[in-house]
Amino acid sequence: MANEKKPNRVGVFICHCGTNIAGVIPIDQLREYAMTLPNVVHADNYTYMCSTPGQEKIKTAIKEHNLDAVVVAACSPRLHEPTFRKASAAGGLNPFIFEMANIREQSSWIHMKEPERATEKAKDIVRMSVARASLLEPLDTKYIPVEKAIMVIGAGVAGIQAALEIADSGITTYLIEKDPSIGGNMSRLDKTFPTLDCSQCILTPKMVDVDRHPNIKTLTYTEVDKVDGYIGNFTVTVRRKARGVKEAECNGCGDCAAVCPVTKGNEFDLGLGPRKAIYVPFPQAVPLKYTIDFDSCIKCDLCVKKCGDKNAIDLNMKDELVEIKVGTIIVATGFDLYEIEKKEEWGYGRYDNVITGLQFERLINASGPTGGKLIRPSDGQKPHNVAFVLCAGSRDQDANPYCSRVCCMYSLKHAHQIMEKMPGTIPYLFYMDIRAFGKAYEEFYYRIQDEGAKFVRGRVSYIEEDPVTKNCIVHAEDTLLGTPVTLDADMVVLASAIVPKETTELLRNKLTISRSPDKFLLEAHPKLNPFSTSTDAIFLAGCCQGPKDIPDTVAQAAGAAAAAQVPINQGKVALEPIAAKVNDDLCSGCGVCGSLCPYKAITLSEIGEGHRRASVNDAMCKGCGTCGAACPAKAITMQHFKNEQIRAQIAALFTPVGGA
Amino acid sequence: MALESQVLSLNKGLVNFTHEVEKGGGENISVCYQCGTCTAGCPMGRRNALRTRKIMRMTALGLKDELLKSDEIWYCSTCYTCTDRCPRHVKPTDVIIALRNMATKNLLAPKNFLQNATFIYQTGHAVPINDATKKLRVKLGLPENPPTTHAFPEFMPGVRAILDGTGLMAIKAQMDAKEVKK
Amino acid sequence: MSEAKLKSSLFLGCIAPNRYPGIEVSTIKTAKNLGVELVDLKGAGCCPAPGAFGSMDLLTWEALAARNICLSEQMGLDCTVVCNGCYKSLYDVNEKLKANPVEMEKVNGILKLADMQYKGSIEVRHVAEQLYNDVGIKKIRDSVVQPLNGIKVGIHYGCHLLKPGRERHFTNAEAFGTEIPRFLDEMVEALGARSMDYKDKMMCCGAGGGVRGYKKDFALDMTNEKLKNMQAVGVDCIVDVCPFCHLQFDLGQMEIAEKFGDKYNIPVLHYGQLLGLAQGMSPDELGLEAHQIKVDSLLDKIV
Amino acid sequence: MADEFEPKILGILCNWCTYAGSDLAGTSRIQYPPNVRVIRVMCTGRIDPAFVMEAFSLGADAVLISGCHIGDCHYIAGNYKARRRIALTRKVIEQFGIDPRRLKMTFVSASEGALWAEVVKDMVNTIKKLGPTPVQKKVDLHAAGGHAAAGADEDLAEIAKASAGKKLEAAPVQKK
Repeated sequence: MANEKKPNRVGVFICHCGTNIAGVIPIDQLREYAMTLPNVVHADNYTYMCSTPGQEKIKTAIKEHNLDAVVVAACSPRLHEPTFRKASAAGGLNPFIFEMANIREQSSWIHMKEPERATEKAKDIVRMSVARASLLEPLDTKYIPVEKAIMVIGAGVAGIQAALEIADSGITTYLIEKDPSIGGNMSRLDKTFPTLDCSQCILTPKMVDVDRHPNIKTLTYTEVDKVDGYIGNFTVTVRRKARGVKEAECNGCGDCAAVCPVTKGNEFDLGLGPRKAIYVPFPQAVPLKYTIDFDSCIKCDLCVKKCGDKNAIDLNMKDELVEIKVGTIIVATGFDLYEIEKKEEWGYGRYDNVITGLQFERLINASGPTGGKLIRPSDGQKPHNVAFVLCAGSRDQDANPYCSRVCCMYSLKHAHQIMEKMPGTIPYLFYMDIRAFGKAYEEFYYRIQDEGAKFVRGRVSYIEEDPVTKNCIVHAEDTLLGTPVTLDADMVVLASAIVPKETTELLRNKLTISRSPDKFLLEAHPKLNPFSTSTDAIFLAGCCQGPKDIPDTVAQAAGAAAAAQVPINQGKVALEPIAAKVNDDLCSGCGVCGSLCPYKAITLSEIGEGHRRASVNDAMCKGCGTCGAACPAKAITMQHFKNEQIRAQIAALFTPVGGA
Repeated sequence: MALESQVLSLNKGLVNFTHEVEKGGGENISVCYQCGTCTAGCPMGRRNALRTRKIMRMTALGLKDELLKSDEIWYCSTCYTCTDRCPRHVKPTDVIIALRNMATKNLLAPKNFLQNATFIYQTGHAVPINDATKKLRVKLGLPENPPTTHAFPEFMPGVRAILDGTGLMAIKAQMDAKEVKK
Repeated sequence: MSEAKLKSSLFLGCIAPNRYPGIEVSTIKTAKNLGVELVDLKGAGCCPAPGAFGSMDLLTWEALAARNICLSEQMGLDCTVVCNGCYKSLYDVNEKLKANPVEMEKVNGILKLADMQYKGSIEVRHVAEQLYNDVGIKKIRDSVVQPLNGIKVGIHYGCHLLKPGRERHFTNAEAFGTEIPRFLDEMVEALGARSMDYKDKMMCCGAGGGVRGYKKDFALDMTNEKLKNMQAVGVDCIVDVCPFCHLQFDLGQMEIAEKFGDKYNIPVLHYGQLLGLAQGMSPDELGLEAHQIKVDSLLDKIV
Repeated sequence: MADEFEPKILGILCNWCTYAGSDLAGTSRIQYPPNVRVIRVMCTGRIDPAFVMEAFSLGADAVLISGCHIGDCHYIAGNYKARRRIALTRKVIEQFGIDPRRLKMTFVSASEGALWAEVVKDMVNTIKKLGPTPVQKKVDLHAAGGHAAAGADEDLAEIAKASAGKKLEAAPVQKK
């Protein structure tokens, strides 16, 4: 291991990145500087180092100049390190004797107005990289087998789509859903914009397909408890919540619910309709199995008696933990609506006739609590005009600064549904901008205007309730007229913002994936990798990553499904060879390292009476280095991030050699 | 004679003016997206020409002359409803106050505002005591003069030094002179 | 008499001592009954009025407000105000200078002319907020000897105590919201009165910002709208926590009758005066008979 | 022209959060002072206080460590450990006459490019006020730092005492 020859023939390749780097930093000057650095025997530059001719330059130079290490000064290693490692390998070097000097994100792009200081900094960065490259060691990539199964967390339309794509290609899929039925928010919707096809009609067949698919194991009323492992080898512990009903025995007849004496607001109908303590959330539920809400069940036994010989009900059922091994995971946990009651000026929760867009969906939905009749919650009467408040909690520094992307379109759709079902009832849309950006969306906007909906360009400042009529007096400015206006509305629909599901944060911590400032889960790259995360083998689909309409959700789900299958189909995954290594001669067996390791990858073994040694399991170690930094005897080496490699960078920064 | 052009030339806008107003306490004007929440919630604008959103718009465009000379900026009762509800955290009330400060420096403030300064300069109070209240105070068991600058006039030189020190009384004097000329 | 445990200086402002001394005397007496000792702040002046004065020159506004705060700093006491306008001046300037050393330096440069220095060592409190947060509803309720018999009260919160909300940092913040606050409702109901909900309850009285001085019609038209809304739900009196709103409602009713011909005759009480009645003080003792709108009808309902 | 003091600051950033965030600052073209040179490690947990001591001994005006927000560590809890180590290392450098404000740990996520720029601006301003490092020549500081790190995870109180000038009892160090 030690005493191998250190690289002393380093080649430096400087990328112009078009004008991204060359426009700020004089490339020739940088190249000449690189040539003065210790161990550098060759320096070259090219417009786009990542292009084929650029990579070719590296390959050729390795041979021509007998290089034993390569430094590319270009963009971030997070972008192109894999590209150039391959190029080095193609030239015959070990791909790990390669170092990237990030002079774009870390210099030219952030100091565009100070080219001289940007150049100085670029020289420092190159010098530090060369110093490090001169101490890099060849490493072997290890491969580990992959568990041939995928878990999809969340069974809304995103999860359903992803599960079907994966299962169809023959891979075992575990579909985990915390609610009693799959279907998610989409199953609550009535029509979908802009085509107006019925949401249930297009979703239900997919739900049934999931139920029948031989490769899909659907676990409803189930939550993720714990996640262990890493790419290819995750062990997920799920909690099968006590349903009170044995799924195998229940035939969904509903006799139990008929005799249940407890009535509650049905969460699925957002409290607008009732359910029993033993219930299915909606008639098309999949699986069509009843669930007992133990928080409200009074254990009167009536349902048990009614169920009789079928013996499907168990009032003493307990939660059950199940371990599932999978190779990759897709997160598709969806969205909640922003708690719009926090915007007190609009009176949601205080005024009977102020509802949210999702509640509107339930009221206008033929399978909803009113059978599709839009009525005022205060008196059951038909509204003669309805105000829609767009951007309710979106584009708002006090609530959510982002645009929720679907509210304009679904509010247009709501307006259409009102005019279609209830001739004479007028929808008024209070908007700031109508964002109709999708295919056939702007045309839909045209159609709704043409149908007679009224549009007022102004945000609603406040709503008052008439204490007698329970009408809502909406106050806004018609900014196009420049006049304050009021509307005496029978009903108000708040297009409440989309926020990540409340439970996402807990799950995120279990999966160690990141979130963006808007609290949605963070994708690996906003443009080129919108369905991966920074953690290998964990993927994102749907609104957990950001507000989306149904087509975008389905597209992302299919993308995530394809990406999640890649390691499964390869059958093995490469491990970055950056694991910790213990030097047996130095290890005193104190055990500090073992107590720090988050992956339990370090074990202590007895090597004679009173003497212990630490050893590292390569497959379990992820190379974080927490142990290495703590080892009092410096017995732990972090491969590719060795002490001397890092200290060489520090020394090169503060005590420059070369650069004459 | 040719008719007067009805076109507003945006070149008239003074970019620096917008920054000045922002520095004067009216932060974030440039992020205003003109939603009208301010105008719609304004209790004063329901009965007169005060249009808060329009003032924000004119400030963002730098229309200094029109703003400082407008009567409307003096209609605001500073209830802060607009500031409180603004989804962009613009502070329309503070923008209006900044505009009023600038108008004052340009000797465009209504007279009654400066009158307050005179009262404070003379007595320490914008609403000084009168004989009826003195009598009432005694009846209520309070001292005839409250324990303010009324009972302790030795504090008045300090009050005057402040009013002189910031230059406000000089503005008042200039305005009085302007008034006499008229 | 309970022993005074809480002690702060009492900043009077202008309208309370110079027009409605009943507010001054009732605040001092009722607070004392609740264990809050309010000490004279000698030599204080106008806060100065945030809208009327801040509109001319913010630096002068800050410097004069800081002068008042300094007086309290010199006594080593937090400062209590009885007026929303005074609260905005003293609280806002206090918070702004504490957070902004550059501005503090600027203001101290001016204060030097008066041989004073602002340090940022005290807090500014509104008496209503202080009673709610420090004394508590229970003690307020316990101090009642003459329950108010369910009289219907139209509460006027006023603006500058609560708004701008993003710059206020109250204990029990949920009771001090800007859209549906409830601390004053709770405090009024603790006395045995009924707080009536009415249209546009949080609307401004109209007097602020120098508008009462510059465009009295506008100011009174707003007051008129509020009075109309309160009358619609049959209030027996209006309760405020700000002498300027108080004046606008009390004197304003006479002016409205004259200008617009609308007559209401709704008595107007500062919370201190309402509390005084509930604590068994006589109307004379609370300066109520000096109000423009006579309170006899209200008193009949209580006794 | 009087040369304004331009501090030279070493930044050690974790790969998953702050390095990614600093890349985002670049992609977003957010302009900030060029005083920080960055070393990328997989996790702030990797950062041996000896690295910090080495940087100071070689004349760094400041060292800026930045990782994931607490609770967001890609390796579950490396940033917790780094936070404790850095807190102790600040005490150690103070013993050597280095103002502890010259060593700072911040938490910047992959999506907080703008925050990273602010962190750098703040740090540069602080160090400009403090002036150049008082360290004149290379001194052997890193041994002390190494000890502190080892103990940090075992017994904070012990180390706090030790860094307050008492004799340090750490795990035995075997010389290479």
